[in-house]
Amino acid sequence: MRLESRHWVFLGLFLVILLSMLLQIDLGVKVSQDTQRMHDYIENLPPGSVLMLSFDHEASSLPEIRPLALAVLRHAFANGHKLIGVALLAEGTGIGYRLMEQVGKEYGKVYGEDYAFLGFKPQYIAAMLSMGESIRQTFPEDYLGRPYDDLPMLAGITNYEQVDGVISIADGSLTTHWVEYAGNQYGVRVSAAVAAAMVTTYDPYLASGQMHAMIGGLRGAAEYEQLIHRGGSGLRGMLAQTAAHVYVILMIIAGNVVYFLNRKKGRKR
Amino acid sequence: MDIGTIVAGILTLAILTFLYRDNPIYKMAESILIGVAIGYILVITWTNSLMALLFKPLFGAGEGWLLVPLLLGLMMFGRLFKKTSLLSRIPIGVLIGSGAGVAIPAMLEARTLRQLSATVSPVIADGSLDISMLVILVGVLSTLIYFYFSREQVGWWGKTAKLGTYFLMIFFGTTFGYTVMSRMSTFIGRMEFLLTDFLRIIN
Amino acid sequence: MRRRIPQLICGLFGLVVFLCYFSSHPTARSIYLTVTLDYWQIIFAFTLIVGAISFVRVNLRGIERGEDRSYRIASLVGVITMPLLALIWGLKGGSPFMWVFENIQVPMQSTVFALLAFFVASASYRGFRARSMQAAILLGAALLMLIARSTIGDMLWARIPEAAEWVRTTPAMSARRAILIGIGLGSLTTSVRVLIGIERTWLGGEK
Amino acid sequence: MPLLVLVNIIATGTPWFDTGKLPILIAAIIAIGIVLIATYHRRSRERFQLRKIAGLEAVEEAIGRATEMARPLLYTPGWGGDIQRPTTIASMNILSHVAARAARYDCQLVYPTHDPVIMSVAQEVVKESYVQEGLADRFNEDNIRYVSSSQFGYAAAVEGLITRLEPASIFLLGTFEAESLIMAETGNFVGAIQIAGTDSTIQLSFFIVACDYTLIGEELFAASGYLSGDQSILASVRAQDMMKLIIMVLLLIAVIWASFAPDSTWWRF
Repeated sequence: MRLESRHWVFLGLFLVILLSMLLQIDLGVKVSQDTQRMHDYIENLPPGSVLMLSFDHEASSLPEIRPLALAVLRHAFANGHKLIGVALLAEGTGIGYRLMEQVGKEYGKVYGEDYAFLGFKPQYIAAMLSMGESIRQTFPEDYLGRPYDDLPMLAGITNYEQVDGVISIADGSLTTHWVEYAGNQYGVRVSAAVAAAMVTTYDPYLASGQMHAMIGGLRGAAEYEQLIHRGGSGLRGMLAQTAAHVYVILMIIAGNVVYFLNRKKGRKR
Repeated sequence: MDIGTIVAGILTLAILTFLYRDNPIYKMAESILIGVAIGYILVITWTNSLMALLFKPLFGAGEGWLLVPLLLGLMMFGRLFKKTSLLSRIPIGVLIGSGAGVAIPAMLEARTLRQLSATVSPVIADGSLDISMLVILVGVLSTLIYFYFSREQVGWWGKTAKLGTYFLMIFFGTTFGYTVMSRMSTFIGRMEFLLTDFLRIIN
Repeated sequence: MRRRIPQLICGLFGLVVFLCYFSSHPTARSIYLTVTLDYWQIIFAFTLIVGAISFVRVNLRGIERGEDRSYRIASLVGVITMPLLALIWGLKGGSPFMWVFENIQVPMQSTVFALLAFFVASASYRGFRARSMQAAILLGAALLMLIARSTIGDMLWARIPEAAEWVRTTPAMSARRAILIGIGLGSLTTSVRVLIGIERTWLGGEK
Repeated sequence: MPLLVLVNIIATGTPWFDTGKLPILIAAIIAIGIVLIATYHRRSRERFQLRKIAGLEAVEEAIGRATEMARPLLYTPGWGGDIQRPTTIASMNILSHVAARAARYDCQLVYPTHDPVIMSVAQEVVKESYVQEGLADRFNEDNIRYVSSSQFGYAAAVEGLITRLEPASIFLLGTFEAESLIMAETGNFVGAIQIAGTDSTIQLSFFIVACDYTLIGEELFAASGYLSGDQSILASVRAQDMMKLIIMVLLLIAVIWASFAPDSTWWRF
């Protein structure tokens, strides 16, 4: 077994993350204004409000998306809201269903009465607009193949008018379309839970008020978990996150130390 | 533990072995991934594009105009045989042409004009110098000069272009540093799966 | 002829889409969207089938030659199994097709993505050496950002995050603007060449 | 036409020309005019002599290295683009040049891609380069392969190809997303010379850190002209420069204007 320098770098990172995860220390985080706003929004909705969660992400960003989605789902279920799940990217479909089912079980919620998952619809812009006219026509049956009308919680929900808010859970630009089509044209309140890399993209929408609230990245998830007093992978990941960060800084410094030492040696020769 | 978690756990470990070096376990996982991913996209494209956009409206609702994209699509099959392979140039021409038609105004609007107008801001406001605005102006101009190809980079022009490269480096360093966080979280997420769901070391 | 016809069609579609961009009239919008959404997707779908066939062909030839037989068979099984599963049991939640996607494809994809954490570390070790002024600036900017984004930034000096934010939104952003303007211009002239028919590389040869 | 319905929801009773887009139309006409002048007006061609770009000699060096070492070249256009994207066209132009050299020196050129359409076009382009060199029999279509559309399926495939083929040189030219660093670092591990170029600003930072030469944004477009010596491409490089001059002058005027008349808004879009 021949190890090169890169193997040592890899091994170091692996150990740093492994150890900091095994320690299971919750580093407290300072809650940002954005996260507080999202929390207050869901907290202040009257129980029984209808929220639509749209899983607009691909499977590979799951590590970042999952803690965000779980935190929001837990908060919404704990406050007794009714949830409609949809997916506008194919890969979000199975994931969305599984997450809702998992958290639904935690809170003793019943499928069809407290929450429903309608599944995937291609052509997201068309889907967003057509839900503004009729959700039933857009999704005649749910993800499991049951007719729309067989799900008691959906009775009386025709379009966005009966929905108190949409939360787009996204790793890309789909949230823009929610804002521009569902939000601007049908007046539904759009919020978002997005990957950290997208936060700066959506800041202008938040500032202009076109988007109601937003949380972003693992850090956002950790803050949210702190607010709802329910630790999750967001908070658990913060120590590992910080440790990995410090590790990368050390690697950059180590690289330079090695470089300048070698240069010195080279000169002496 | 359900069988899905076991399969997912084993495959996760198989991919991670690449970090040591290429090996038969990784190679097998990679081959399965590529195969399954092609199978998946075939099914999804069949249902979401061909059935939903083409066959259902064409044969179900009789929307005759769809014969045009159907024909264009079928021409792509020409590639499968030597004699007909030239036919595929027509649908490719449609893609490239319409792509260019979209790109001209879109690039002007989003990439050029909007970036330009976002840069315009008073450098001297209320009699005092706005240093940030001045930095932005100098940064944009010097970097544009770096990208100017029709003049040798010598003299003051060369020095300005060099200043542009400094701005570029600040941007690259910043972006790298800014992105590290999200890259780390993807691995932390996988570790979380391994440690809680698969190995059940932490809960 | 063999180049003329595709080129004409290319220019025609380009011109129509270009002109439709400047109109909000329903007909123009629908032409624009039909071409850029429906046509693009449908042509892609057919080409995907061609791509899959060529993938199968290449692997079958490899198997015949006896190269990497077991790996190639594994790939082919994947390509064939997914459509079969979908055909027999459908795509609904809990179907075997979704099971394979969720328990085989998704975990592997996310793990490949997760490899990036390690590659970021090895690139940091190797790629940030202060060999020149430019490299030193690159290094400094990256370090500043890393320190500011982790909790140690606050601990060292409360104004570090502020400084990092200024660097990110001021000098760094100005360079990004210039890059975007440049890319915009490059894309623009390339597209104009396509439209007026002097960009022909994509056509390949006469034969 | 389902889209017609959709579109009717968005806009009804609107005129044919959208006056809000007038500035873009004017800009587009000016831009097209400049490209035409640069292409067909001989004197402007003489006035604009092009300077050298650093990374370009590296292209020849990379091909030479592969020939000397009798190892393959690997070229891949990234996961982010499709054939409709101008960057992909620029990448095809460089591919055409690299393929011609590879043919001449009898160097194996492997081209994995995530997009079947790009595969088809690349096959045509590479084949034509071999034919031009009079070496059509050396062309092997199987070297230009489609390796799944999934982002990380593609990344895994390229990663595998790099470690097994151990190419002497790697070209990463096109539109890249998160997979950029996976490929660039794997290339490093096998000791390949790497030339990268992309229009994705975030990935540029990873290429700068990990690759030997990086063509930054617009340089990628210019490179295709430099390498092929194609007069029409070189003309558009000159056109880009003319537009850049106009932009710089406009920017200066606008900033001075804004400083003295902060209330005017003629530069806003």
